[in-house]
Amino acid sequence: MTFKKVYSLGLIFLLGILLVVTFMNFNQNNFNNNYDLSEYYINQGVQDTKSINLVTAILFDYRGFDTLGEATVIFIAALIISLLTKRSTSSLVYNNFSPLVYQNISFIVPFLYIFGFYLIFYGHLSPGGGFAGGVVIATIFVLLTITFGVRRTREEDVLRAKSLLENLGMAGFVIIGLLGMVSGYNFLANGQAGFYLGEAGKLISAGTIPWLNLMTGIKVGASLSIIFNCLVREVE
Amino acid sequence: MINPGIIYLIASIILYMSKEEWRKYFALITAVSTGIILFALPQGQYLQLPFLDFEMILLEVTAVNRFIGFIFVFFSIAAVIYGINLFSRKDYCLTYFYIGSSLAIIFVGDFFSFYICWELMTISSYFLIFNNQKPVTRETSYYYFVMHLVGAISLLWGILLHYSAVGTMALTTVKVGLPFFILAVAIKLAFIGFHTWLPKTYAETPFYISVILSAYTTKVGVYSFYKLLGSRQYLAYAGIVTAVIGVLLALSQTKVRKLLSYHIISQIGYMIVGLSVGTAIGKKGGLLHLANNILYKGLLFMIIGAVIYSTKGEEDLINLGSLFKKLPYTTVYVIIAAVSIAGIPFFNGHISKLLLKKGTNDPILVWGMYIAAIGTSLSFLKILYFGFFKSAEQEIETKQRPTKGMLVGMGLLAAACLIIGLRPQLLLQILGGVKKEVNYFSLHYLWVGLQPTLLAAILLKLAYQWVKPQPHKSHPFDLYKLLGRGFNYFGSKLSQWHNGNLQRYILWILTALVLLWGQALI
Amino acid sequence: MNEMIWLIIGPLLIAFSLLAINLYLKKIYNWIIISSSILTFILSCSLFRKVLIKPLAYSLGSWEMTKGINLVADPLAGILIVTVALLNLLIIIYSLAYIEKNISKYYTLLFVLTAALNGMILTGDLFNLFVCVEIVSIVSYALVAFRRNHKAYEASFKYIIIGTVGGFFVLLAIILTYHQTGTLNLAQLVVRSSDISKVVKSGIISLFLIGFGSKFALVPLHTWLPDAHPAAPASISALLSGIVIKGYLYAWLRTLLILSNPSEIIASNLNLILIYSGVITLLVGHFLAYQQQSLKRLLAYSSISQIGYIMIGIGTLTKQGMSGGIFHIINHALVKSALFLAAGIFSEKIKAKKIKSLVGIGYKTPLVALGFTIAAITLIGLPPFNIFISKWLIALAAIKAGFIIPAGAILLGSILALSYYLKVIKAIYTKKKENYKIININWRLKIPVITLTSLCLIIGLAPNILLPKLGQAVRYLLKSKEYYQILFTG
Amino acid sequence: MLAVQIVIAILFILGIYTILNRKNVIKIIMGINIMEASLILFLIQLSYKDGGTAPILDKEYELIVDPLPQALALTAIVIGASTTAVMLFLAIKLYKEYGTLDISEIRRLRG
Repeated sequence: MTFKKVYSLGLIFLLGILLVVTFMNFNQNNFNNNYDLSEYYINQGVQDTKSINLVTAILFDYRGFDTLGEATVIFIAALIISLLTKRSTSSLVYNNFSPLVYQNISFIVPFLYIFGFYLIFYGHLSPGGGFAGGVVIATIFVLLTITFGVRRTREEDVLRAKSLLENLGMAGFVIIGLLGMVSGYNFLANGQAGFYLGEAGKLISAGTIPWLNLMTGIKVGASLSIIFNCLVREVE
Repeated sequence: MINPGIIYLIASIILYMSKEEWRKYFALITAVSTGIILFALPQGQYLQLPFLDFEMILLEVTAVNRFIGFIFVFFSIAAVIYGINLFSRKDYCLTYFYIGSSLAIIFVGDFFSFYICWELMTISSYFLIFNNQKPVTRETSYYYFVMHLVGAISLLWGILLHYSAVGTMALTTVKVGLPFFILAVAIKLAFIGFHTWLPKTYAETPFYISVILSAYTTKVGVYSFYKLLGSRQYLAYAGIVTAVIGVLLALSQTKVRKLLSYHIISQIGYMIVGLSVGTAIGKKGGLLHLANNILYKGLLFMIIGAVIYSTKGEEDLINLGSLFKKLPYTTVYVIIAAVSIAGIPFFNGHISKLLLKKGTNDPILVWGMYIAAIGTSLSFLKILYFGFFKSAEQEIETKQRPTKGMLVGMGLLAAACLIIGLRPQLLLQILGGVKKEVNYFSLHYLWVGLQPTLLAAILLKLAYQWVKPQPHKSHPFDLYKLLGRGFNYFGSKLSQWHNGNLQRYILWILTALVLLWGQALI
Repeated sequence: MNEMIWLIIGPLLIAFSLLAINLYLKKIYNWIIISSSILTFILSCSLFRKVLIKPLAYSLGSWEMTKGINLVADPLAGILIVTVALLNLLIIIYSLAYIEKNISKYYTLLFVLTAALNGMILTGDLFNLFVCVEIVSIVSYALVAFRRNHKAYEASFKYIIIGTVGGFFVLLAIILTYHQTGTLNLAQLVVRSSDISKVVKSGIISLFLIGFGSKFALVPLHTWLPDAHPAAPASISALLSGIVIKGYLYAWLRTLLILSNPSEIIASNLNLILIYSGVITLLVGHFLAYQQQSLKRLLAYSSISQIGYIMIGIGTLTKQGMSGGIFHIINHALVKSALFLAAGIFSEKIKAKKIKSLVGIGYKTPLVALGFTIAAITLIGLPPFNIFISKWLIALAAIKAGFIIPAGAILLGSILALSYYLKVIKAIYTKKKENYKIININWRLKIPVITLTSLCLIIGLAPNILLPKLGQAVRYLLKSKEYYQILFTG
Repeated sequence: MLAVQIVIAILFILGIYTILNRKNVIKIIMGINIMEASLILFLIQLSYKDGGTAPILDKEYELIVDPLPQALALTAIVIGASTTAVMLFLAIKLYKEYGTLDISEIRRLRG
């Protein structure tokens, strides 16, 4: 045990005590009367947005701007990784699996697509949404890359296409947001701007939310697969 | 209605942009016309400018600052004529900037602009001193700037204290934060103990630059002493210490410009005595001494400059000798200057020293000045004898004659020394005149004026071996360098802690968090 | 036309379409970049003019004020937005000649950075603030690693670890705040912050200070900065030093003064902590800067010390001190950017990174070297430049608030700053050989440096252009009730 | 509730402990993820109500958990995941440049 270790352990212990003291001091009294915001969301959320998944309603409508921000974070992460990857090397060209693997993967891919897009389009009705769906879509590319490898000649093109798709998703998000401004309301306006909200619980409802979900899904899928591609390149 | 300093500041920019052939004429015209404008300025406060939450007074004319401003402008004319063919574009620009800021500082009427001009002076003089060809000036100018900034910061601190206590910015004698003002002024006018920057810098710059530097920086210090500190008896003792120690240090030098630099310090001591004894005559004596000192000290710097110019860089008394044959005009000037500074009657030093003596009653101060006067005479006898009249062991070669500009410039100053020595009232009128009670040329005073020089001559004869210029160690103990080293050591220790280990850094963050949170809880 | 939202989504849109523009509209690429940044600048100016009359609020999604996310612009935000836009414009002009590889990605990052900074400054929602802070952070990590050498990776890695840990502290504080108040809206928090129990509040405030502090480099949380800023390209170092750390500082300041009012801060002695941490920061920054051999590292440490001045100004919690601190933020943004941009010219065009190798640069690129010298003199705090005015204001406010030692430290800092900037100036104007050839430097590189230094002089000579507006800006900081009213009564 | 909160605190300090005391870069990144997990757990705990259902209102429910922290948790997860990806990538790069993953040896920048 060096001094540094003892010291750091002591500090951590103190920090833990501080945290617990803080937790124990939570003000239980105003716990309930204060939470009018969440009450409002629970009571009025479905009426306001016609999205029965309240998390999606908050994520894409009430706090859509946050979502734009977090999508930007992924976008930047993908950008950094593709920026820092070396251009010249290419890898994972070919893997030897048993035919069973190839067959199974080929079989499973369409279902994955369906699952991914289901998650995206039913984001406002059930658990899921653009992020989850996007991740599922990204896994398709991951699977395909692992099993079938990347063709050296096409690699650059594929990456560029994915980047374009990613940019498109991001720009699409902003443009859907702008629609609210076009119709005379504020950025990211949905129900207020008079978009067709439909009936709660139906697939085509909730105004722009599904579209935002779609854009996010495209973007997340593209970003994550870019990240994967670049990491794979780098590891070899 | 404009602050004369601002004319110079604007001129410096124009000088930088103007064509080679027009530059010197423009410089001269600016100087002369500023002198004329200065005469026309009526007394009072003008040019008030609201700034932040106070008023800046950019022009305040009183008898005293007009007097000093007049001397400054006159000297600048002489200095420009002196170096008219030597100045480069950069020199012209910086010189005018420097003179302009020191002129402006004389005429401003509030602390804020006072401080700004003070800093402008420091910055421009730094670049004047900084000489790209001479490696040693890199160190000395660094030293100069840091030291002067310490003074300036001290001044700023004083101003801040003064302003927050008093609530006005008007430039007056200060009451709050006095020690800081004293420190600031002490560094500017090279009190003994804070003087280390002066000999270093003045002896290393090109000679035509040191002519200019010798006149302004310390004199601005004296002016601010007069303006800010007022008359305090204990400062007079500090002044006499400066005068005596300065002259003793000067005596041990062999390089002429170093010797002259120490003499500046010593002469400043006189002025401080005059300004702080508190009598009207003393104050006038101090101010007149300031003017005289600019004239003859500038003249001396010009003379040694001419010597350096004609011998291509020789200024060590050990090597110099029998220059009177080779540089006859210069010899005439050096005699005038030496006689003036020694206080021989009919030259200007006599007048101001006499006024100073008249103004002081304290025996310590009087005796101190007497000793300093002997030292002064001795050291100038030394320059005269060893530099110009004694034949050198190795014949010194003069490679080029001093230019006409140099001779004219020196002539102007020498003439001024003579005129003031003979008709002091001409200059004293600007200050409001001195009552006729002092008869400068009575026999008693003539005798008093001659005494120190005679004693010095005797001393020179008696202690010839001791006075003779001889090689000596020139690395005096310097406290400030030690301070700098300590500062550096501390920094390097601090730097070692940043050893690049990420976990250590995170530990610091965590420590800060726990400490902060813990103290907030408790 | 609402400037606020366009200031955020405009740069974002440009960033997202740059790849396509690069592929299909290569010819007008530069024009699009320049014109969009000019447009951003114009927008920000117009926003600033509007908020001076009356602060503005904007509800995203047209929700009621408490239900969704809002953007709020008060004069303080307006000033910072203009600074961001100005620096962004100048840096883009500079980058056109400076960046040679990965151009498209570079500009994407730059525009996202601008958008996120604007978002961080304008947002009126606590969690959205966190999101914007994280975007700015992640873009900064990317830009630090932009050079793709070992230094860049190491610096970026350290930055990312420390930044993420700091980010988690901020997130923890935000969660605690939400737990206690049930709202994330900054204006509502003004009212509800009194609901937070004392113990939790002290935790929240410490976590915010440490979390944001490790992003704006308060000593001893500063350790990533001297690695990160020099590793980035010069244009980015200028942005990081000039505006990014100030953005974090602004975010912290806003949250602090919304969660607790000045009298509370004084009662809990937090102001003492702020002021003395400022003193320590400035001294440590100066001392370490003196030790540096590399120019950009020196500048980075100098940035740390400037944070100290700002903290002292803020810690006084008086109107004068605060406006001095904010004035210093703006001044330092201009000056430090000029210095970094000039250093970038030195290091790229003349291959001089160490201070020693700067010898003679004053004769090779006279104009840039002059700009550097003026900026250095400005940063030391010598008159008649702008930093002097802000230091004066801060010191005066500190004295009036009774903090004599910190005020003294501000002035002492000037001497310390001189000691190392003079080393650089000395090297720049030293002549080793007789003849130096003047090196031709692209005008795009020169213009930003010259503009910024001349702005320093202009602001220094006429600070009264800005100062009354700063006084107005501080009003909304010190009286958080008025911030509340922006949203709720318009 | 307090039990969960203590778990949160333990996870949080466990993460910090890992960052402080493990030399391996990958483990440090794992420590950061542990910290993040504790925060997300905190968010979820915040929204929890006894007997509440998930905020998906396909039927009429009596008690529904607070949906806002869940949305925040999603955002936090995404941000955390992106940051982790960047960190891991930098770790790969560092390994290539320095030939080691020992954090105490990755310190060429100092002073």
